[in-house]
Amino acid sequence: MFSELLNNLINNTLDKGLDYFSAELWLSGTIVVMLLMRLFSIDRLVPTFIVGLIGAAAAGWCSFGQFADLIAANDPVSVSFFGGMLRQDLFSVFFRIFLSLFLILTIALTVLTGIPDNEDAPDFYTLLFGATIGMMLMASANNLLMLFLGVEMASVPSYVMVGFLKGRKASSEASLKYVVYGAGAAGVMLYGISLVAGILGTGDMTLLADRIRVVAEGGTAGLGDPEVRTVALGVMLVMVGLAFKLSLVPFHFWCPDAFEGASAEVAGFLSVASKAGAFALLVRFCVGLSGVPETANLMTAFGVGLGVIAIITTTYGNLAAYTQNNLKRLLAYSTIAHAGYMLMAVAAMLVMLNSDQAAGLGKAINYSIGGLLYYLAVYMFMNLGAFAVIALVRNYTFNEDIDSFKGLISQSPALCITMLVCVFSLIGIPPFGGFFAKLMIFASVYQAAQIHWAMYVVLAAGAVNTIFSLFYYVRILKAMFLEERPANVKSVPLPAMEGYYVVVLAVMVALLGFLPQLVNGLSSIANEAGNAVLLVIGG
Amino acid sequence: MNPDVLLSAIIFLPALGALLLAFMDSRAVSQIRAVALGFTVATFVLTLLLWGQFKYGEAGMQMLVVKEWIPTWNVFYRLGVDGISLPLVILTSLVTMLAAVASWSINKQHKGYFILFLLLETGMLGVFLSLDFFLFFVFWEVMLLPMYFLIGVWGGPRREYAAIKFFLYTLIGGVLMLIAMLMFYFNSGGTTDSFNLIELAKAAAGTSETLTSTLSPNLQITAFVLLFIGFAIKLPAFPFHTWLPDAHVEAPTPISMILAGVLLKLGGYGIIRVAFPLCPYGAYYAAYALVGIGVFSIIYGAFAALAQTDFKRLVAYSSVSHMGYVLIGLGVWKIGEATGKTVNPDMWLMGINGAMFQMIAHGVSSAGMFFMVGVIYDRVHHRDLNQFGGLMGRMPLYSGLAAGLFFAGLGLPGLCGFIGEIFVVLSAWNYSPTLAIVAASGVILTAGYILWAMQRVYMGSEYKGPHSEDITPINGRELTVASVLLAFAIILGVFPGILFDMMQSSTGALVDSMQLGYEKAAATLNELQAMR
Amino acid sequence: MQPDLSSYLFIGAVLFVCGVICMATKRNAIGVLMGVELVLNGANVNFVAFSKYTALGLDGQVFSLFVIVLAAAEAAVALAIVLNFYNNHLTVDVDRGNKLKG
Amino acid sequence: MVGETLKFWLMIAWLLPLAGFVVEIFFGFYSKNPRHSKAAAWCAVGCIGIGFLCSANALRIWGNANDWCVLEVAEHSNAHADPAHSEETHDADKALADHDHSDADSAKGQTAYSGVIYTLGVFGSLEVTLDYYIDSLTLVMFTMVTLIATCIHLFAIGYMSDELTDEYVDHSAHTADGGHVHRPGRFYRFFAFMSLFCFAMLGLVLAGNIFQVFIFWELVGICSFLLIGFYTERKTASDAANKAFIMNRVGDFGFLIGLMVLWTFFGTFRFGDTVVDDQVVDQGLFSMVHRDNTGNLTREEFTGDVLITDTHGHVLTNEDGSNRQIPYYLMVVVGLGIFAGCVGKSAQFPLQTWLPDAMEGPTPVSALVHSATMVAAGVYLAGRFFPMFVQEVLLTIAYTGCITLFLAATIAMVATDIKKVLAYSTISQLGYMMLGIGVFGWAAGLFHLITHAFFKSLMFLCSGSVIYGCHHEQEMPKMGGLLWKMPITAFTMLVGVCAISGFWVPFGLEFSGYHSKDAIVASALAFNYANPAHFLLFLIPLLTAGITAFYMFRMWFYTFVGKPRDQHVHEHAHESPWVMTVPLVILAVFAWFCAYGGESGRLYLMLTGDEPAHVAAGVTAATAGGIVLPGHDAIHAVHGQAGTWALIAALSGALIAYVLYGTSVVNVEEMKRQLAGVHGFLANKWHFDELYDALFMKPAHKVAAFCAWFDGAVFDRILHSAAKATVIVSKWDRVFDENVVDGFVNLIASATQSVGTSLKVVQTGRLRQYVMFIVLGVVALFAVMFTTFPG
Repeated sequence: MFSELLNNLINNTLDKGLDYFSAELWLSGTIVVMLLMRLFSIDRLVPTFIVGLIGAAAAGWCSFGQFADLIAANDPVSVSFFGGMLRQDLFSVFFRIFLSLFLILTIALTVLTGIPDNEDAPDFYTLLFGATIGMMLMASANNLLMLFLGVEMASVPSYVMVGFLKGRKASSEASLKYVVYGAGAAGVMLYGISLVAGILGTGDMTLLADRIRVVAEGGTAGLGDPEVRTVALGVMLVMVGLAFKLSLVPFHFWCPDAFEGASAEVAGFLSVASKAGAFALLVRFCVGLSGVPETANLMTAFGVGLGVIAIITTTYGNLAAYTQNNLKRLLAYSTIAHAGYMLMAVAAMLVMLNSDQAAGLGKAINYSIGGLLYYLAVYMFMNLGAFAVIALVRNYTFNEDIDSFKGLISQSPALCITMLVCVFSLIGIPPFGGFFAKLMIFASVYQAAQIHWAMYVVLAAGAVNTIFSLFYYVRILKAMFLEERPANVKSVPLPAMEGYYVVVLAVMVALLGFLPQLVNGLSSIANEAGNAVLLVIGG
Repeated sequence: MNPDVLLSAIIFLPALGALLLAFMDSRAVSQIRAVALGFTVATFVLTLLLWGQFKYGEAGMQMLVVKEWIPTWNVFYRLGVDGISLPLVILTSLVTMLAAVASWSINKQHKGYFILFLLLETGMLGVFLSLDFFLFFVFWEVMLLPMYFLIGVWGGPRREYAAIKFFLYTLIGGVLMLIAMLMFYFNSGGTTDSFNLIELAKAAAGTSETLTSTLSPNLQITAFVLLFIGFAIKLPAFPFHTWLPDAHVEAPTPISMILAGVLLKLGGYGIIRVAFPLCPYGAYYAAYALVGIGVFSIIYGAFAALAQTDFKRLVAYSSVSHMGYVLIGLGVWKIGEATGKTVNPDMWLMGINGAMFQMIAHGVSSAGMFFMVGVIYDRVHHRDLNQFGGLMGRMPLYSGLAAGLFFAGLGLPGLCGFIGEIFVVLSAWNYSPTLAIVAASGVILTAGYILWAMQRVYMGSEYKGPHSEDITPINGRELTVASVLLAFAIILGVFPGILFDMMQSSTGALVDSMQLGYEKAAATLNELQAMR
Repeated sequence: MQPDLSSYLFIGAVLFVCGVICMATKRNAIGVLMGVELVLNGANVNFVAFSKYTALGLDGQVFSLFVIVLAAAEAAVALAIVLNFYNNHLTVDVDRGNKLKG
Repeated sequence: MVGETLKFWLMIAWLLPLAGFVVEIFFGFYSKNPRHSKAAAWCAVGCIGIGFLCSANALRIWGNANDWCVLEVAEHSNAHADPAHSEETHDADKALADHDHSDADSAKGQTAYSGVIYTLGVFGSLEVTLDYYIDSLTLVMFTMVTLIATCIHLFAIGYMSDELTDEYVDHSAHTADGGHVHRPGRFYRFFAFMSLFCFAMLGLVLAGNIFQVFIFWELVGICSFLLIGFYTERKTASDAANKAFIMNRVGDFGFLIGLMVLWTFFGTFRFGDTVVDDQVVDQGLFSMVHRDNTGNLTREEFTGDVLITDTHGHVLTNEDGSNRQIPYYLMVVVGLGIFAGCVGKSAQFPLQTWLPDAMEGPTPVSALVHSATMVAAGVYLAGRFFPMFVQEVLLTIAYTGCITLFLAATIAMVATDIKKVLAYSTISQLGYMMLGIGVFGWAAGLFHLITHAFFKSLMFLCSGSVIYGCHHEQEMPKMGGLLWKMPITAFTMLVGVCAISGFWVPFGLEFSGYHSKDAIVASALAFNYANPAHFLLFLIPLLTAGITAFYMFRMWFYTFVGKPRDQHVHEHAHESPWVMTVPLVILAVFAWFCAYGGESGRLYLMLTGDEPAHVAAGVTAATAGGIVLPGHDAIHAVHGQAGTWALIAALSGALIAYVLYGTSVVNVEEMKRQLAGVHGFLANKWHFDELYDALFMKPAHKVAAFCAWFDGAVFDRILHSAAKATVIVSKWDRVFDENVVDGFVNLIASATQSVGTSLKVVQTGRLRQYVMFIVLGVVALFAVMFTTFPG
């Protein structure tokens, strides 16, 4: 039996598994290299970030190769490898590319802002890469075990990175809160996993829905049945764990504190990357639970529930952000709000996926996931841009309060224009990417509303929140453009490189709004990926 | 000139200018002004070319430009011009050009100002020329950005409040419009969902080959209300108007000119180009509300204007009052209960034409009035009506021109204000005698507040306010702007045919398609009745 | 009498609840971490029990092995962080960390 | 063909003043020394003078084209006007009324020409155009307006000459420091405005449709605004200007309603049919309502709605085949609406108060705008639109006119400002015209319009000359004894006074007023016989004829005879220069002789030539107890009688004035000396005086005073309170705006903020509470799940 397992492992590992896993392998290799450099203090000679960039680029290149293959073979495939632990399809590849690209951008930012210093660089990048690998695992997880491993692997390094500013009270406090909260959430999630896997007798996410049907013994799965009830509880506990990663209300408390305590670079990284991974995981999990008539009611209910959570989250985030003065904290709340927007897409997907006319809605469902992915892609640029501006300004003013941004336009227009573009995109005003992303989400919610009225409420909430968000975003613009630069604030002379960096981000945000090839290509790829993740339902 | 080049050129030439300005030395003020002015003039010339190529008597869209933009979402870069948009395009380029001349009075951060100024023009022209709902919306929101900063940075003391208020109102409108947009998109009922305004309009009327609108009459009403609020905010109609006085009062003079001259027209244009053709039944359903709101806005705005002591605020409220006529003209659509046909379609046609004319006329006259307020404000730096007087003696030429423009606003025959108002009012009795009478009573109030204001500012024995020594005669630049506007006011007032010939075929087509659309919706309703 | 699945699950549940309560009530950071351990082990008990009584089979035990390993790793990191906290605050009382709020 | 020619000449006459305006305003502003050159004035005079020649020529052409057939026909009917032959004429008239227009035209030749000048807008079948409508009335008005305008322009050159300076000192306008306002003169501007007014006024007369009338209606309004407010530095002037324009707008509001109804139901604004080689191409309003042989509108028998017909009297139908018709009450609304406009423009009761204030303008303006032409436009329109008026409307017109003429006349009796007297008399005379039209004396009303234009403008110019001579002194009590100081002025004015009083002179040399006022009174009397209930419509005008004569002569005596009451004024008084006296003489001639021949004279016949078809026959009551409108013969029948009454009234009025103001003082001195010792005779005298005083003077003064108070107090108060109310309302309006509507928006913002702050509280930053929230969250979700999820 063991040997059989071994053979099985070796077979599909050797012929394709390693290939699929190459990106993660590259990152792991880089980690090893960096540790060795530290060991033999080569990092005195060669700056660590160069190695990091090379590794990240290599990972990106590999995943791009996989991407090219998948596109070339123009019938979408979805295969599991490593004994069904991971799944290889356009969806996971999309996230690999996304994450490696984001990794590169983050490294570049850290290089520009000089955090960490050369001493800590190897450790920092090691943690960064580790977290990234964890997120990639989350994106391609096919088994509840990998789900847990992925989450943990992404979280544990993040705990440390948040506390990386040694000797800072706030930093250490933030990391403590983060770790305790995270550990607690992980525990809860694990308990949920144990219930689900135990009752259904499998860890394979693609089988969950089917097993629920079996458990329900023919009848539609309702909570009357104790086992189904337990499964539902388990599923919910798992979602609590994910909700923690996504910082959905009421599991968001760590987010503002952690972001405020952490350095802006780390905050930017966490706000985008870990969310991306968590969303990937959520989608896979939900898809796994869907697609069987017996579970339809239950899952629709879950979808509506997610919608409600989304409403609460968005509203909470937008309202709470209004009174913040620390920009990192403000953006933390905005992150919460945006998680809410993106969750709307997932809710819409769940509702449509489990409606009786799901077959006819195939395209719409793809688009809902596609919208989510597009949103993430744009969000990567605009949020990183915002955090980058904060980090750069902080480097000169040693201050992250909104006051230190007053009248900045008079000193460094590049930063202000970038912030302007990012903020308008975050609000969702054309012609910037944020608008298009938001439009796609609203569109899918609207279509879901054709099936369940509650989604109309979600749509309305989204619209209203767009207006709420205006207030605090405009506070930033007002400070930067309309107010005078106070005398006591230090000036911000902007070196060229940093200027180019942020402007590139801004340009990307803008282009994602109206450059036909880009918008069109990305959205269609996103839709393809959305299609791919749904393949498991058929098979 | 090749049409698709021409239209795109008209839209993006100002943006090009903005780009050019971005690379200029911000200290070279005079060059910056010159370049900006040059680009606005060039744009104006292009719009005149457009007029030259425009074929009269063609109801449909002309010089269509169709380029794929986002195939995944079936979004197209779709431009075109017809009798409804052409006059507004010309008005836009004209007013912007004059506003650029008026922008000499801007005294800080010229570079940024003119960049935003040109971007704004691009946005406005884009809205008027785009035929794809998505594109329309994009341009619509694009105007928001520059306007926010133009008011917020170069405005008066309470500029930040005014700017955020403008931003907020417009964004609310935009969001509502967005939802409506999605409703149309997913109910376009073609092989692929579509944002194509023309096809959607045809679908609503049931004459489209590609689309069969699946929007139920009730949903039509919802969509119309969403759109209408969105546009009424821009128009502005009571009770969505309060951003206007603040924005006007705080904005610098040229921006006030553009606000009153062009931005308000976007609301009317949106209603006539989007809201009406896309949901005819909703339009008919809400017609009485439209006319009612219009009438109320007229009276309300006039009263409010009477109470003002701030010269600019007074003019701002006069805009509220004048744009009320637009709503009336558009709304006077009466369907015979028995026949299900439009009663006196020609009357409604007249109303629509009147409304369109009123938009153009108001664009000219109110821009002129704001400019005149700005001229005196630049000299004495206050706008308190009770502290003027005697300007007729101090600045005779200025006062003369101002009198002309204010009479145009007052609706004096022979000047542009008259035709629009009178035609709208004449067409109103057919719809509702009561509302028509109330609307007509507006003529008294209008005369009241305008004459009273003129008496307090221009007449009287002497100037009562501060900075009396700074009152210098109007200079050449100001004279040019004012006299051009006055000239247009007179030409439009004496030969309104110029505009009506442009519009009538398009508006006529609109009336017919609306009738068809109503019949289609009515038929669906009957089926529903039958099923119950 | 013969213990059956439900009794194991009961134990697991008890451990879980204890752990959660411990996390939520302890002021001492170490205590909180122990609460975490309790929760994880509650889950472990479930896994093992399920592996014996249901179709989950061997997977359950594999699950629990991984969990133990991860728990160790997490504990290490957590303790390091607590140490860091101690360096800055000279206490491990989690309530003292209340600078970040609002 | 003839139509084209007439159009050509009249268009020239119409457009020249406009050209003049442009030239004057621009060259006036940009020329080297606008302050000193009279070029603008001569330009204006030239334009309007040529205009006069053109219109006179047009008149000649029109006459020749119809080889004065109108007059022949009219002569004929006039010859048979005596009761003996009345039946057949009556039949003839009936027949005329029965025939549709084209026949009528062929019978008496086409005398009315109309057509399109250019199109404003076309909406499907609806079409808004600028038209021309030329008939005898148009031509007469054109000639009259241009002639009088020419004279007044000429006069103004002299009158306004003190504006020819760089430093004009305005003694009536004061600065804050109490000094007088010094300003450059505005000679050219005055003439520019005058030219503009002429353009607008002529346009109004030429107008071929009611909408066009409205356009120029507003334009003359704005010109009058500019001219009244010519001395902008004077608060009183700008107030008066605003008052004039806004009160006119009140009338125009009614006008507008009338227009809306017309437009909605008839779909056209044209007056007459446009005939191209005997084919009706565009049907006008007048032929859209058909009158049966009783002179009443043909109506749908059940609903009583008025049927809308084509030129030949056949009922028009809608698309669905139903008859086109307009509810009768809406015909009344139309009439009253249009008439409301006339009330405003012609300063009729209750909108008359603006006209006296309008005297703030320079005297030539009062002469041209506020006596001869613009204020008469209301009457002109009432006459022009006559075919559309139904009985109820006519009755309203009659009574409005009646009230107005009495009211104004009584006030005029006590006014002391020479221009105010004339202003009130103008209102009163306009009342006469309205009355005339209201009692179906269509021609009579318009007849009086023409004659009045001449003698009233004459008198205004005379008063202007007096004021000029007395250095802008307007108070009559300060004048007196100016007769030989300024003889030309005095005697020309006497002509005017006699004319307005309507004196009879043998050998056909009657003053023009005699004919026109008789015509009105005759119509009133005939109307009175036809409808005994409305006897006041005859008595009051008759009485007022006397009052008119009284106050007019009072003014003349006051001004020109008797002892000079103010030596200073008297010494400096002097006759005016020739530019001012020549016009006086010209106008005096016309004021005397323009109505030469009376009812058989050219002028009257010209007017009657194109009178509405149903006027001649009169209208019998549509319903039992309805209004009966007398026809020509009925009026002729009572003409002599009415004339006698009117003359008696006028003479007695003049006599009283003479006794009291002309000679009374002298008389008393005389008597006192003679009858020093003769008590009884003196006592008798004394008793007589007392009696006389008690019987006539006191009541008259009382009534006058009462009316003055009523007019001043009530109407002005109503207006002022209305204005106040408006301001108050608008204040509230503003409050509402800033609190409620704004408040809502600000509420959102503040709400966001407050919620945000309260949310801060949740984020306490205490770790254990965070972890607690995980637990609570799980439990809460679990609870929610079990309560809501499907079972």
